[in-house]
Amino acid sequence: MSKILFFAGLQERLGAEALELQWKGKTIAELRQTLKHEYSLETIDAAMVAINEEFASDTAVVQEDDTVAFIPPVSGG
Amino acid sequence: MSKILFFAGLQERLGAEALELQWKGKTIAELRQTLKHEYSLETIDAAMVAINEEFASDTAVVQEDDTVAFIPPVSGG
Amino acid sequence: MTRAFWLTDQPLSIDETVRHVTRPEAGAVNTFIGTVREFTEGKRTLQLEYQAYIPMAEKKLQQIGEEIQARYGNAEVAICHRLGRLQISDIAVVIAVSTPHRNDAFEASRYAIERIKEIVPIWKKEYWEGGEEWIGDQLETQPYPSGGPGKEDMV
Amino acid sequence: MTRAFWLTDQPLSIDETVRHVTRPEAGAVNTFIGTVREFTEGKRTLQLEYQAYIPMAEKKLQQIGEEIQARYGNAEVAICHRLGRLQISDIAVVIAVSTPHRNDAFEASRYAIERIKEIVPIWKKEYWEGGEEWIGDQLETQPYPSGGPGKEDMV
Repeated sequence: MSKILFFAGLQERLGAEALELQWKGKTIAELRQTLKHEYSLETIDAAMVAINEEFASDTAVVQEDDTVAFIPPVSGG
Repeated sequence: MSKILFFAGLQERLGAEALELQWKGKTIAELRQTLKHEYSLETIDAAMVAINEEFASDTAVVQEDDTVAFIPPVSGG
Repeated sequence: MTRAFWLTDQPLSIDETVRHVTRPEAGAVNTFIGTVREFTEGKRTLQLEYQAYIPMAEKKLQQIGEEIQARYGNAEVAICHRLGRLQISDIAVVIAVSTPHRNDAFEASRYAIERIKEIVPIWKKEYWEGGEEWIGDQLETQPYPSGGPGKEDMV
Repeated sequence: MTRAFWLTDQPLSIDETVRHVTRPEAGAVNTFIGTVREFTEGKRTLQLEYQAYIPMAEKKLQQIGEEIQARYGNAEVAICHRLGRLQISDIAVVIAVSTPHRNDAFEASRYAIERIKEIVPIWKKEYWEGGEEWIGDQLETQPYPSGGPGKEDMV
């Protein structure tokens, strides 16, 4: 299983901090589509993605036990 | 009388923090000459001058009860 | 040395952050401190809430420190960021950079705050008199309305 | 507000200096901290002594604050400088500037340290292993040998 993390506005919209999905072998781009259409996360396209705490591209393929995080535009500092 | 203040290297060379001189009506330029030749303060030309805590030029004329300070190149900070 | 890049829900101390970078060969320390501002474009902020993806954020702060060492050579960096609810004038972030000479300290500190706003997963939510909003623009000029609190939008 | 421009022979606190400039409309504070560096151009400093023309120096620090307010508009400034004997890594000066946005805070803090080295009557004497010397160059690159300690030079 893959753990999918959400923060800030995405977390509030989803109503949860994380989802557990079976995503091994599929891409981040596919995950975005699923989240957008099945979870109503319309703004997910504005978010960057991290796999195991490092930024990753939409073409990255999720591996077993990966942690995927959607990073909305940051506003720290 | 005018109080003449010295700092840093000038103070050490003179061996005193201040002199009292009667300098009313005379210029800073004249004072420099006197200090250079009669007090062996050869480096006084590198110093700026303040009268009553404000920078002043060599053409300024000292008034009764003025405090004159010689300000060697500063090195605070 | 103790950990020089950290997140905390406790008040930040500038003196403590600077102690992380003080050393005999450095004569200059620059610090940047971000505080909670009451008015942004005429709108009054009541309080802020900071949230982070904590392990990744601490890694990215450390990465910024490494980028600065690569760019400026002899530089030590410490960065701490507050999380949770903050009131007006509370300190949200402290950056401290020490270098032998002052020019590098100013530039490196500036570099650090710009990079924080680019790559560190920390978000703030502003609470105004009439509502609340997750702020999502790195330049702090455009609100990012995805996370608005309207109940009709919640899942 | 308490006095925001001062000289003291006591250790300086950055947090205290920053409190002088913290206010609701400012979201950014930049501080510059000058510490005693051990090595300057390969020469090892053992300790420093700072001397000032105190009333004029405090006036000139305040003048720098006024210059910054004239240049940057909404800026608050606090500056404190240590006097007397300092050891390696002791803090010699703390400058704090608060502004609504960070760019001005960086620029104004930079302006303040450059102006201190131009117009504020404070001098430092360096004690090295083999001697001592009043440093007299504002850029801190050329020693000013007038005040050397040679006994044959004393009046």
